[in-house]
Amino acid sequence: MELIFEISTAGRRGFIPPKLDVDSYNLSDEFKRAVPPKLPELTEGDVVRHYTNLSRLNYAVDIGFYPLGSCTMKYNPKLNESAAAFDGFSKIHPYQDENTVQGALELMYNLQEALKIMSGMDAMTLQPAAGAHGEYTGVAVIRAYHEHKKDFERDEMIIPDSAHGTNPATATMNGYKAIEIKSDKNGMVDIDELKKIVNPHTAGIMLTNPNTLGLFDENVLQISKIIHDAGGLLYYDGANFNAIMGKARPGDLGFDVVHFNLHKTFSTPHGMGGPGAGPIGVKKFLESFLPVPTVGKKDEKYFLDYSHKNTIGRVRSFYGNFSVLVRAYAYILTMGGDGLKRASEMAVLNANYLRAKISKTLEVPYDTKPCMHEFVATTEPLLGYGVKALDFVKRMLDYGVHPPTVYFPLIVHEDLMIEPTETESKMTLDKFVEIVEKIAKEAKENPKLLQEAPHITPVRRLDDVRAAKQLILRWK
Amino acid sequence: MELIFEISTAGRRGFIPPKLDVDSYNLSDEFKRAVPPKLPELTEGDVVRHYTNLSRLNYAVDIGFYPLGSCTMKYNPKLNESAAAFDGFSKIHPYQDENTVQGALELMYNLQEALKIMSGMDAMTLQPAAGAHGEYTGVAVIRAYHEHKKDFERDEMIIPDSAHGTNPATATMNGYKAIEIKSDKNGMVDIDELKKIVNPHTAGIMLTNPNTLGLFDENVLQISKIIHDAGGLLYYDGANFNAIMGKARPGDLGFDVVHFNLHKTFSTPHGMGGPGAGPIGVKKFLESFLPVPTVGKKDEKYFLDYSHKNTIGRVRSFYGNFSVLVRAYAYILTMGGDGLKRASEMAVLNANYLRAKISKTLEVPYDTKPCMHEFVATTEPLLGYGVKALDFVKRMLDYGVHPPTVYFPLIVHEDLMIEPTETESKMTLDKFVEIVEKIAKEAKENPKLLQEAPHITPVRRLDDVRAAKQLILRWK
Amino acid sequence: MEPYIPHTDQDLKEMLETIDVENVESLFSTIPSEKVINSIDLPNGMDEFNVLSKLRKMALTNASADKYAFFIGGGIYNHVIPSAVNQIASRGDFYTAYTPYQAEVSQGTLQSLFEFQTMICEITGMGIANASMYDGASSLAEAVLMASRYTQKYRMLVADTIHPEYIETVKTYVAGPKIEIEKISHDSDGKISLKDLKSKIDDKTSCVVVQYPNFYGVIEDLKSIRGISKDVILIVVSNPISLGILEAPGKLGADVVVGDGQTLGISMNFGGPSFGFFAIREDTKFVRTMPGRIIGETVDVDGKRGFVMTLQAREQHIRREKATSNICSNHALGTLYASIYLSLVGPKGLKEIGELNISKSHYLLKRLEKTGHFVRAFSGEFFNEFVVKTDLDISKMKKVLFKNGIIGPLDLSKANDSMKGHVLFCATESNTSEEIEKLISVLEVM
Amino acid sequence: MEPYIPHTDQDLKEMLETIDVENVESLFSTIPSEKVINSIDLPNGMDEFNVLSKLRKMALTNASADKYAFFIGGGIYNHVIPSAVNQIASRGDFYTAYTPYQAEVSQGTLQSLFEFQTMICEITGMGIANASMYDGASSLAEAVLMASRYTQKYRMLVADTIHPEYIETVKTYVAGPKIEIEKISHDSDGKISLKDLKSKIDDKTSCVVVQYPNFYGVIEDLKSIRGISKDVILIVVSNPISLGILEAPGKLGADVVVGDGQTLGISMNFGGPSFGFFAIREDTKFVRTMPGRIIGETVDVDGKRGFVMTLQAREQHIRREKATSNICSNHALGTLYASIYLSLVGPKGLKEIGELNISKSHYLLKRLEKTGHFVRAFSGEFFNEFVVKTDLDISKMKKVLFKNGIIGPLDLSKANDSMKGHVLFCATESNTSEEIEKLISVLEVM
Ligand SMILES: Cc1ncc(COP(=O)(O)O)c(C=O)c1O
Ligand SMILES: Cc1ncc(COP(=O)(O)O)c(C=O)c1O
Repeated sequence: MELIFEISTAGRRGFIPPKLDVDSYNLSDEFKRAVPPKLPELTEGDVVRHYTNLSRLNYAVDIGFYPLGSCTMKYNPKLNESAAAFDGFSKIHPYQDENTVQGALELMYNLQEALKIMSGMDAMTLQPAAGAHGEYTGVAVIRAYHEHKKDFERDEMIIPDSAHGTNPATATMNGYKAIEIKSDKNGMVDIDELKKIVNPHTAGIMLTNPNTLGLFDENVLQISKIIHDAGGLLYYDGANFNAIMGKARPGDLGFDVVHFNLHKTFSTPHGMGGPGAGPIGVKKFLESFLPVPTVGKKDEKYFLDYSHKNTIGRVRSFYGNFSVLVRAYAYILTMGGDGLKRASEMAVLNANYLRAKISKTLEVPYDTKPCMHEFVATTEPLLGYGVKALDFVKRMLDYGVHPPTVYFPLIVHEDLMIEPTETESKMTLDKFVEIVEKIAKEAKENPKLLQEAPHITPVRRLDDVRAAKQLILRWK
Repeated sequence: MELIFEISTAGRRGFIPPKLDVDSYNLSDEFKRAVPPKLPELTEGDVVRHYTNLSRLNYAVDIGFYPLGSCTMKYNPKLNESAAAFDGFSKIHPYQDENTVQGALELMYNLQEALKIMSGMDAMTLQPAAGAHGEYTGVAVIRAYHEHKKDFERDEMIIPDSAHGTNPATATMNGYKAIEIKSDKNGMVDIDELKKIVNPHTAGIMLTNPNTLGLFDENVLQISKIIHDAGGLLYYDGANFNAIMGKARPGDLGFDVVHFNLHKTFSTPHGMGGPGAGPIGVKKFLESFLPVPTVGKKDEKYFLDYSHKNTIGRVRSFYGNFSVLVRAYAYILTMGGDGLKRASEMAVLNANYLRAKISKTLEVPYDTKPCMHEFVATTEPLLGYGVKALDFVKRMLDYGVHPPTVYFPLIVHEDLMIEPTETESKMTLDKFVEIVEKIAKEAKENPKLLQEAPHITPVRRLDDVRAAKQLILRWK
Repeated sequence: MEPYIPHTDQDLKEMLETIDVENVESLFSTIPSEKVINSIDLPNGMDEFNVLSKLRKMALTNASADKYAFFIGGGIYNHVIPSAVNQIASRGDFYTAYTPYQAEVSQGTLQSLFEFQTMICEITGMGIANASMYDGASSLAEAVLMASRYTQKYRMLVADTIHPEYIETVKTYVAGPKIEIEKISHDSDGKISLKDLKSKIDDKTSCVVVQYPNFYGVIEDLKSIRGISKDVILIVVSNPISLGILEAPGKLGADVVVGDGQTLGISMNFGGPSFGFFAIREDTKFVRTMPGRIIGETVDVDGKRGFVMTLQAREQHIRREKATSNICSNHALGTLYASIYLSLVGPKGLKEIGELNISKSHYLLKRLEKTGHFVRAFSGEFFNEFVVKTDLDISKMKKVLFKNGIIGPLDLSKANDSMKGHVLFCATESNTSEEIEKLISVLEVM
Repeated sequence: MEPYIPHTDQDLKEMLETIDVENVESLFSTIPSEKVINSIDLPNGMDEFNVLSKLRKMALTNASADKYAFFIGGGIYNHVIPSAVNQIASRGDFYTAYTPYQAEVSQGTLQSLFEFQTMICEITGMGIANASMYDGASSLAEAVLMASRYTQKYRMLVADTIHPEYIETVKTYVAGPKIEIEKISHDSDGKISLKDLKSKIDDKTSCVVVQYPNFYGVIEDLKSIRGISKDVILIVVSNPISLGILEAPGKLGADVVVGDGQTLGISMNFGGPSFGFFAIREDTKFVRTMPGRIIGETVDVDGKRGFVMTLQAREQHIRREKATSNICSNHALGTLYASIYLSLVGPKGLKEIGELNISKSHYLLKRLEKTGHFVRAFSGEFFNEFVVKTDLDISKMKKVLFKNGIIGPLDLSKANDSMKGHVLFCATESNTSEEIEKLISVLEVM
């Protein structure tokens, strides 16, 4: 498709601002922009067409199955969109007086409470804008806690080798050394290793549980004990919370800090890559370290609470991604306690069902126990045919489904990380299995079909290497 | 794509109605439905995916150029959609008391006034739901008028051979004989013929001006005189009103009744084939025949006026397609008198420009004078290569534009009826010309390419004959 | 204006050069010069912000269902609409498309219409449905014309329990072809008088028209009506949302079922647009006299399933003065709302919604009767609306209710002398018990 | 719940059989049994109608800009948003997609982000922009980290005219890497003190951070600042909507320009989400230290142009603990709003909107001064907001204004002792002259 700049014609307009109805002010030349920005010049119709056509090049949850592991691409209910669009939610300013936004504060308060209940944590902030931002905030809280105790030598954060890249990156941003801990042959944190690794420098551990293999780490209580005994804290990466709602609470499992990915577990749309929201919950002893403000309630009035005395400060402006919070809250109301539990159950059922079916075609490591909401399969045996995991999933595009996550977690070679989510039906899963079977057959009979895939997408396989070498990062 | 029934699974649900919060009433068995309707059973996500995917199979104004002659596929501004969605417009009931819907009535009143001004008519009803419905209403008014005068022998309605099919069909529905009048070699009503045809049975003439060849009938005043002298009335098919806003008014040209196609001239979306709105305007002496109610104003209060004493009655329930009216009114406010005039000017400019360019490739009959908002070209010379107009336009689909109207008006063989509208840019027109040139070349070099077109659409050429023979009108 | 018109000065110049004229005005030279005008006597164009401000102000003066409780029906109803309906139907790919003249790039429209036809057949119990008419009233009028066309008889019987505006519409439409129209009276149960019907049917009668549930909310006895009207076409006007719990008219002998689709997911919109549906029994001769677009299944050159407009030989663009109707643009977008709505609610939802309506309306009646001010007017079973006679001053009552945030009921006294002191109440699944209690508490102190 | 979960009893049965387990519970056997819970202590699920009713009630208790006049800014602004922005951005094809990991089926996302990067470069006058950060404050924090990463220096200077919440955010972020932070004071014109700046810059300084226009609305003198801060990275926080009339920071020497994109077509949303933009001068070494996703142009195997995420070796999923940031999901949807907005308004519109803002705010100041209650606090030129000192009781004034349908101004007295009696007023193109007159008339009688 043409770039929007390429269809621009000087002099065209797509929007007319209101007429000036007061005296005109003449800005002196010293401040004035010399050359106008080269923005496109188009009619409203041109713009609508351009973006409508662009949108039709996209795959999305509203288009089909999207089993992107670790990302929980569940269906995003439309009622949430209706609610977020209410004028009373969308057209309010963060600095208007509290008494003029009681409904907004009530919603945030209720959401905090609901997340506390689900996670078993004692205090909650809704400020972080995404999962990684939640991680950042949570680890900053841990750091602040240690420093508050004058415990300055703790400079190591333990992170499993199966962890998401945001975990080590978060540790670094917070000034920690990221200490990698190996997984054992069952895909769990290697307890013996862990015992060796902990030391007085240990600030804590960042754990994803179920982990990125989709396995619940059965040693979690033991891990908790080891870390706590060493004076460290436990951080819970809640990206996989969709697996355990109504089944277990990180707070009960020994975690001190937890983040949620509202855009994953609580069905808020992923928006081509955000906005998300990454609230964090902490145990009572960490409450005073939370960023400000949180939302409090007193005498049936809601207020912004700036009282956390050891606060890490802020991690962004204002109070969080409010309209994402509205969607998540609408979802919680709609699902209810019973529905959220059922969501986790069906998410796990779907993953186990799909794993059972796919294991007839692809190798599935770590399959001695039930998986949780996702699982990892590998196409490694197909390397013999010259077929890589990447080829395998590119071929899926020709069949109209979105591929799973590939090459993550790093500890499984040529892996596909498959998360069906609870909103997909058996019918959809069965069709997906058929596609996997077909492609596996093609891999052996006609590997070229995969190596050259995709064939029928709007563009075919794109040259990543060229993109990184001949940097073209903007239109000129 | 699968039919929605084919992806249904018994037991699934896409919407949960509110719970019953009053006593349950038990309907006796004699009334109860025995077998539930076989509606699809799906989740909300299934339904959203199904329709989202269906929508992506459609061409639309929001996708690209749509020069469908006679249909005025201009851009449909998004602000109109915002306005129509206001709760105060969309969530009101036609039977609530007038004082609770003053804003709605005011809007309708203002729209009536604006349309009167533009057309030069004296009274207006917004009731008709589409152009053909307006025709029906207008001709019913004419009939009622003659009958009111005890003039019962007038049973003929004169209609040019270039007229849209709705004109003769309308005449019939009103109990008239449709009398066809030939066009002369300039594409105008043949005045000599007309003089011969008129007689004491003449109830009137239905005229489209500019006509369906895109030509303004220069003899309109003469026609008016002939018909009026014979005791008949003049009906103006306003489907082509987009050509003459701010340039001429049907009322000044001698017309007694006129309908508008708000969905054409006033930019309301065509909705895959409606809803439209087909208001009609009449001269003073016909006002009392209008359907009831119209909207009146008295002492700054708006009211539904049921006082037309010779009313033809109603042509539908309630007051018209209100939310279409909202959009048309929003458009009129946005464009203003100056903008509407400019719209007509640019619509006519676009048509003449396109005609000039295309005439280098295709034959353009009737090209001695400027055309108005549209024009007719013909691919007749390509018959020699085995290429029909249908083949020609099917090939356009491969190039991503919507074809013009074909095989209408009936008086030009193998015709393409091309209406660019004013919202299309020179750039778009130039690209269209290139496509026409390319296809014309292909027609000669490789006629099969056209005969077998389209090639890259979601489905290829469909078998109309089979559809009509092996009637499958529903899924089973 | 500008944001919709792309022409720059440069464009203008080049285009005029290409056409070889001096200026745009000269393109209008074919208009008789004495009749040429130079401007439109309307204010100049406004910017979006001010247009929307002005319209928002107008909208805010209307009392709408997001702020008021509605107990009013009579053809348009305040039902709950799932958010997904509006959100999908507002895709430009749908609403900025037109009639699917080019089937290959209109399969979205065509398949959805084909599915719609199926859904209408399913809920009405009929064999064939078209792709929509304008509204319920005009559908009925076209059905009546069709009956005469098919039977070549020009006398029709219409129940006086039919929506008065529908009758008025029919009257207009039968004037041209000169079809005689006769009314059938009703009994004290609010159903049509079978005796009257029997006495009026003769061999010149083309059709009998009844409404189910009728204008007074009462459920007509279609089986008995069918039994009496053996050799005529039985046309039934129906409210589709009632058919989740009421027996399908098709099962009770209807030849034609028409009605308004507003109840299937379409906002009240001050009465329009919605759409009319039009279904007939399975009959390949009958279908050829049917008005409107009909979508059929076929295959493409590769054998792939696809959909097209079919039986076009009935239509105005081909048959012209011999067409089965003059209808061209129908109300396709409304059918999309209905299709999405019906797909979401499914058979179980439609049934539950029916049960909610009937329970709420009966509960409302019970509570109204208890106030002592209202007496049920008709003994027949009803769906979600009913007529009561009241000793209260109706317009005063409505004013007080309005002050208390309530819209309704519908005052029947104006329409008809025999209906003095009568009102039509309606309750749907959107009326909460709190709303009902509020209504009653206001009425109790009157 | 049910409308989102498709499992029927039959499905369940078949699926459990396939997995070969008795029941769903047994799939959770790996959770330590003593920690297994059986329910969530939240109410059961509700139907859509009741959820929306409940939420609508909450929304209606908020005073929103469809009913109130807003004269408040300070980082979030009430601008006019063309209808087309929301209507296109609310296409599910966009908002239900995720990060474009599979480029071949994400060209919509990727091309729009590439175009967005271009637009940000154009309005800021910079060479390279990324595909967004969370918001203005966190963008700034990341810019500061980047400056230290690039220069390997750990001391930064920050103007005290920067939005206080941005400073607080930066403070949080520099705690981990232990970057020293020092404030630069401002002069009576509301601009930073060049003297103070000069005195504090040293060879340990990684960067200088200023805001343009700054928190008090005043337009900083970037050229002079640049002149003084020769060997450090100059980071400018900017409000993009002002750059239609103000000189682009890139032209005045900025090395990094960041800011919040809310003003480009995004609703106020109680402060979020919007997005942060992040642009740097054209520098292929610098870009490798940049945080966030970056989209690049390339070709497919057929040579057709396409777009991909590039320079991923900087990012957490590849580089892990050595990544330039931990950011993963960014705020791509916000960039779509901005791209559509900027495409609609174009260069001319952006300029006009800038002129409207500056004219309205200056007119407002003039009218406020005339009331006798307000004195301008800073003499520096400003854009659409400004600080005034008032003799009125600020909270009383705000209450009275609220009663009259007006929200604002922002009370600065709480934040800072030196700001006692000061408020920040804002006027944009959405404030009509009637609103201004209304505001003034209320203040005049105080
Ligand atoms: C396990 C895990 N942790 C953290 C994140 C980061 O979340 P976000 O993308 O919202 O920043 C992700 C996201 O993909 C994840 O899968
Ligand atoms: C000339 C003309 N007249 C009448 C009509 C009928 O209008 P509608 O489709 O709105 O009924 C049309 C529509 O195509 C037309 O082009």
